[in-house]
Amino acid sequence: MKTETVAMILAGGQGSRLGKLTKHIAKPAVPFGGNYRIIDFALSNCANSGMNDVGVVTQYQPLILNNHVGNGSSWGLNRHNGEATILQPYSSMEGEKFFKGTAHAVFQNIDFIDKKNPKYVMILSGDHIYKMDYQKMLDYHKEQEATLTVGVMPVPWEDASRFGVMNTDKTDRIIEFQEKPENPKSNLASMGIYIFNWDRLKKYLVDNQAKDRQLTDFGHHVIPAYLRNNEAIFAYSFEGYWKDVGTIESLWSANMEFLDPEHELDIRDRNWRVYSNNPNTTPQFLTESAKVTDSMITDGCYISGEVVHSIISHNVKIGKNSSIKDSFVMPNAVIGENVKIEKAIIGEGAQIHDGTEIIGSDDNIEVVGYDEEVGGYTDEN
Amino acid sequence: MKTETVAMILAGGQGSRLGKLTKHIAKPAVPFGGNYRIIDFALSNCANSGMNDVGVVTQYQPLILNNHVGNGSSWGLNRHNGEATILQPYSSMEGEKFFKGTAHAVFQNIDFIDKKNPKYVMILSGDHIYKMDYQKMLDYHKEQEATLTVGVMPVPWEDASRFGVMNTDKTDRIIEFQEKPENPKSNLASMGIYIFNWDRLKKYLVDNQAKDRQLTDFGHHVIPAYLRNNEAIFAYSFEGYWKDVGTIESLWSANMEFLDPEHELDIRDRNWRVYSNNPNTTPQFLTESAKVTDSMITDGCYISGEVVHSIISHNVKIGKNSSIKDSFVMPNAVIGENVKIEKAIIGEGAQIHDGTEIIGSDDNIEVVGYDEEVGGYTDEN
Amino acid sequence: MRTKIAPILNLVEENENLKPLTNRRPVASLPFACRYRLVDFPFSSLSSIEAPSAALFISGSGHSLYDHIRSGATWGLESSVGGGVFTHSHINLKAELEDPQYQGNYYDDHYHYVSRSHAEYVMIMGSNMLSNIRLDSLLRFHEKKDSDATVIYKKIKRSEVREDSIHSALIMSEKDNDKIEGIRPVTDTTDPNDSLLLNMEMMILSKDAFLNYLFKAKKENLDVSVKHIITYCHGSEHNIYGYEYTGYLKVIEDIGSYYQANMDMLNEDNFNSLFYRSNPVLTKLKNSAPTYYGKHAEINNAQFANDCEVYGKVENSLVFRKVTIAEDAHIEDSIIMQDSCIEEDVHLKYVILDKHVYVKRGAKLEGTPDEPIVVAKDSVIYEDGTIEEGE
Amino acid sequence: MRTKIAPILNLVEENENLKPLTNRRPVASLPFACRYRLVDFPFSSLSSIEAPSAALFISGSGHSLYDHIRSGATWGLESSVGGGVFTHSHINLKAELEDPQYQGNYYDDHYHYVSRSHAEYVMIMGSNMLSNIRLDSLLRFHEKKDSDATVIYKKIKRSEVREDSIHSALIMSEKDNDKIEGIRPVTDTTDPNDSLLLNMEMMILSKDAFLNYLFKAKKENLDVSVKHIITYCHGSEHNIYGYEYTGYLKVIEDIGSYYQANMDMLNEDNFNSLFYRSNPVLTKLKNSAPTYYGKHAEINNAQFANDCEVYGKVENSLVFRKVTIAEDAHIEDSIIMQDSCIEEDVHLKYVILDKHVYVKRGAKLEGTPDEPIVVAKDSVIYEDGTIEEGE
Repeated sequence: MKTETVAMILAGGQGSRLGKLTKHIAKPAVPFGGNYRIIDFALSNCANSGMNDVGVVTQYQPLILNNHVGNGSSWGLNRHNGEATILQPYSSMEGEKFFKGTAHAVFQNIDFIDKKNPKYVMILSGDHIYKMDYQKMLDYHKEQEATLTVGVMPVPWEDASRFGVMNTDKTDRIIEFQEKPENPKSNLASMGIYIFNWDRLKKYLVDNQAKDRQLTDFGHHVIPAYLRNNEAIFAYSFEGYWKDVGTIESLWSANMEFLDPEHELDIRDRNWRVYSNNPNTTPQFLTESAKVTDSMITDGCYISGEVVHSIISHNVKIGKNSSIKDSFVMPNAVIGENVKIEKAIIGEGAQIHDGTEIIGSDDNIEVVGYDEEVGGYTDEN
Repeated sequence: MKTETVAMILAGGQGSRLGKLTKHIAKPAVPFGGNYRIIDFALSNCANSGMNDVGVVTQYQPLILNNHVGNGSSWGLNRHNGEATILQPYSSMEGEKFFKGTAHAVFQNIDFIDKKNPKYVMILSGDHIYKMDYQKMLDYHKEQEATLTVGVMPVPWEDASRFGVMNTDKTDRIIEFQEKPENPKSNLASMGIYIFNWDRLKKYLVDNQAKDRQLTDFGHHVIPAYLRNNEAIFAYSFEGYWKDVGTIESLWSANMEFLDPEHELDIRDRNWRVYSNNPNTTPQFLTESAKVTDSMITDGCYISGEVVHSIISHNVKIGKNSSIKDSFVMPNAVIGENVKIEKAIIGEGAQIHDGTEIIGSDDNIEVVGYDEEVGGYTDEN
Repeated sequence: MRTKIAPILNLVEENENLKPLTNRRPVASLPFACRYRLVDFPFSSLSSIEAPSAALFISGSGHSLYDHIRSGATWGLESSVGGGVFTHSHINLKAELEDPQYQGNYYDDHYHYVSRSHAEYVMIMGSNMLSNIRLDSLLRFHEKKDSDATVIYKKIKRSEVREDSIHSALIMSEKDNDKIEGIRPVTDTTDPNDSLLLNMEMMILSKDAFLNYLFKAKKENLDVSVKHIITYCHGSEHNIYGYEYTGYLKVIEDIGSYYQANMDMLNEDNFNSLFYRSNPVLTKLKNSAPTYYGKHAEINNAQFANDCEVYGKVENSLVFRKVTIAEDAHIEDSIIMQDSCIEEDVHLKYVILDKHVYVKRGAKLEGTPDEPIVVAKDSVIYEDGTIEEGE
Repeated sequence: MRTKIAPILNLVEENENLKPLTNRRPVASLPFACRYRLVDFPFSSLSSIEAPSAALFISGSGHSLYDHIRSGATWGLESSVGGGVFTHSHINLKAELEDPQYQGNYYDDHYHYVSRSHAEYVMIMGSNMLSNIRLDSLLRFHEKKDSDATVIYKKIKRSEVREDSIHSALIMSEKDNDKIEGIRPVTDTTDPNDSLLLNMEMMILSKDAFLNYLFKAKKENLDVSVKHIITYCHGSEHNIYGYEYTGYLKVIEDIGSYYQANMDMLNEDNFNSLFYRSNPVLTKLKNSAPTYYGKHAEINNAQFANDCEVYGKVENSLVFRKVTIAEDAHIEDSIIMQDSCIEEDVHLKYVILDKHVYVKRGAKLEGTPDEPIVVAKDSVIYEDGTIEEGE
């Protein structure tokens, strides 16, 4: 079967607002929800939507991300007709090819896309938490005979000035784009999800490159260029849970929302599963002294303390008389005895020694970095 | 089981002496022997030697190479305890990380190696044709209590000045290294294969980096530095077929040697198999008008012409009354009717139209590039 | 697009006339065309529509079939996503079976597979109708007709199947050419030149229609087969249509038809129809080296797999993997399966060698086009032509 | 380092006393410790020494086992490199079997597997001796002793196995403590406090010794079992040694020992011995979500797999994947397998629920530590405690 659509997941960004959580790993590889990494949502959406040809564009600290995505087999994206491919900077006869922006990353990978020879290219971001049927958006794109369809979602009017906003006419055609406008004319925020007709987009990217005017970014350069040329750009409205976990606070609150068994993301829905590349580990062991309520615990955990309203990722150890509340603990963290943690994110492989207290607040979530050690002899002050 | 050794296959080079054959693909990905790419030999050596943790360092036009290596499953290198990982340029908090040389590529991937925490690091080149048991070299390295062991092979004295040459004492300890010496003191040529004790090598790479003296290349910088510090460097002599296919002529002649059923590389040896990532294709079809002697033909071929002393890779079509002699035809090439090809290399996907003649000589092997069209209406002159 | 389909491969197939090739393997495992097994064809059709899972029903242990299919990864049937391959071996046809314990499993296995599959459709296929079906076209036809059940058929001459063939033909409605009105044994047609619409024993049906049938089948102890489902549909209110297949077809029902199907591949039209005009045919990949043809090899209209060494003369024949043919050996009109070794001065004509047969220097063996000699797996053929059968 | 070893998994194991859990699965497929099946343990041992292939001999269809093992990729048994998994189902023990046709296959299958494997050693293992063996240490011992055959044993109390246990004990030489002098049934020992050296029915032996035995076994119609090979080695000139295993062991020979083995895992020492002190235990990965514990959940010394929802009280119990336990339900000293659903106000104590059991609101069920109640797959338990058995 010929490839109709290539999905490009842009996963190269650092996500610097996540601070030490993205020092050594790219944002889409940040752990989420006990058993996942952020990119699992975009990859699972691709798999569930039948978009089997996926390019994952990576650049910043990609080791863990690449290892996680592998050949895509965890998401069923390693078929004879469709596969996941990691795309990273490379060199060529023309020189070194780093990716300077979202559109530039696509420009640098024209060869990859051309090899698949698709009719459409779908641009996705690797760092959003949501469930979406991309096939429906593609159907809409075809129906409207659009050359570009932008995924949008209505946001509260008071928040609209924080987003790229799309003003549409009555037919949902986009007639204006405002990046973080002071006085938004619309509350339809761009989700950073685009469907392009490939031949058209390629022409824009190549022609402008030839004129030395690089179209570096989709929002800043490509959409305005499309608007200038009166292309058929349509807005596709998405209703449902969608979250950009770009800051410590939003990462923490997205996890707390995820924890709710009534949450609309419904992680247990067998018809739209979120896949991940899980480790082979032991069952979760809750000992005699454990007390666990309103929490998610993952395989490989050994829990002797108290856990309230928290997500504990795989292979975490929690010692006796420790208490974890309103927190998200990433995989392989080791928490000693008599530790108290509240409103915090504990990084992968962190070690929290006996007797330590880590107390955050709603406005100031405490963060312990990956492999960081807190308390104990090594850091006694 | 703990990782004892990480093997780093350096596959980032362009191989510019291969001309148009490496314009769009890296040298290690160049097809070889009908069913293989050059890197298959190093990867199969790793698999057969039980070196399961392999980093494949790519940089130049890596799309086909990465796709070929995948997760290493074709070589059995995708186990719970051992895997193949593609390492490509990336960016980090410290900036963009391109690889400026063999040692620099290892320096840029220190994080990857440290994660595996091996005792030894083996450095291999992705562009040599040979079969070698790396385990034996490692045993030798341990026996000698070396900090560096260099794989060497005796070359005819008259050729020695074309290589990096190792002068050894009576215990096989290396006491001098000469890069392409006019008057070689030894005929032991470096094969570009090294075993290092990882902690020692890492110290050299990091310390020198700190002093702003980059150790960019193993031959030019690292070995001299080791010699200056009187490290225990030993030469491990390899006896057997070994070929650097760095030029058109050597690529051609290596293929012609490979064709010989008595060749010492013995591709049919079940105890040391050369694995590859083969396509799923049809049987080879030799029609009524086919005449095939002293040749290798691969699955998916459709042969109606004459083939003498040649290697025909998979999915090649050869029309009636065409004759192919002393040539290497890469995969997916389409050769029309009444074509005459002698002493040539035909690139992947090339189209040779009816009636074309491509005649090379021992000194001047003809080359048709990938996807190139020769003859016919499109190129009639 | 991933298709909401639950395929059932009914591989409990008649194999008496295919012995000795089926002594230790089901029909589905029969080697074909140098590199394949018959089951690759339905699996490849399923792969093209991205079926996420498949249930296999096999008589006997299915050992050879399991080793071929493994996780089904070749055809995109991954286990961690979508379900993978569910295998049920030692299935007996209901008619042959009285023990209700086994019958319970038979229907329950079908029920559980289909009900848990999140599928909208059930596809039933076998392996003995060698063909390459575009299931996406079938699916479109099925949906356009708003059909409850659609059966694939091909227009053939009566002479194309055995005189005593166990297969059946469709009778179409006169009002609506696409509608199936009945079914009858092909043996009802006696003139070898007559045409008939062969029931290819492949069908797609809605999940509901399938489950309804299953309920009835369990009560009345019927097989889950296309033939029975057609009859059921007529008895109930279900619409049932026929979908015409026009590509290459061979009914593998005896040694003669098996031999002919292989020989058909040496004809370019048949070869292209089966391998290049529809779905790519995928089979389990094995690591292999190119085949080497020696300085005095003479080849005329033959097909080979990789990994052979050919020094002799081969005409109108098919040669599987890892076969060695020595100088001055002469193979004509034959099928040589994997791992066989043919020494000097051997002459084979109209012969089928099963896997791993050793033919000693000077041996001669000649069958006829209608009755090729079949040599069982692991046999040795001596110079005087005597055959020591493999264990 | 890749080991030159050909493992044979002899999974034709006594299962009468494990019914109904073994009604439709072999002992090797028994679920264990929330996420595993017994066969994961020998497979994980083999994975750690990077065995490139394995041959499985299974009685019955092995359906559940095939679906678990698939291509063996979990344990590094890839098909394109090294050989992969070779499966032989419907194997009968020789003693039970008179039909020489099947016997032929039995020995030939062993022979072909070992002779074609390029291996230096043959390893024989089963699944009913739950343990986690470091095969690299065994291999070093075997080589250091220059042994022809080395059998793994553990020193146990007579009371640790059934009174009528079918297993055997080793007798060591007085001169050389490591040398095996003989073998006797454990039933020869009557005092429950006596020690004995249990034959763990796992051994490594040289390829030659194995093939020699096979030749004799075929002639004399003997099973390929550790017991018989020990006897054979004594009759011939082969050196045979014992290798002591000191980690966690449980002989799974009846419901009681199966129940106890699971409960043993709630003890940290046992849990760590089996899972963390030796090879990592690998099992087929399934996509899963974390387990959710509700606002009023009360957990006390229990283990769970992912994908559960727990709102009630769980004590001293093991809970497999996709189990729901409603509020005010109370589970004690029980094993709840995959896909079970437990409604409000249920009370279970000393109960084993096989897969997919539905326990209705208010039902109470209580066994004893020695005789836990076993509820078969797909059953429904009603409020009054009556059990409607699954089909």
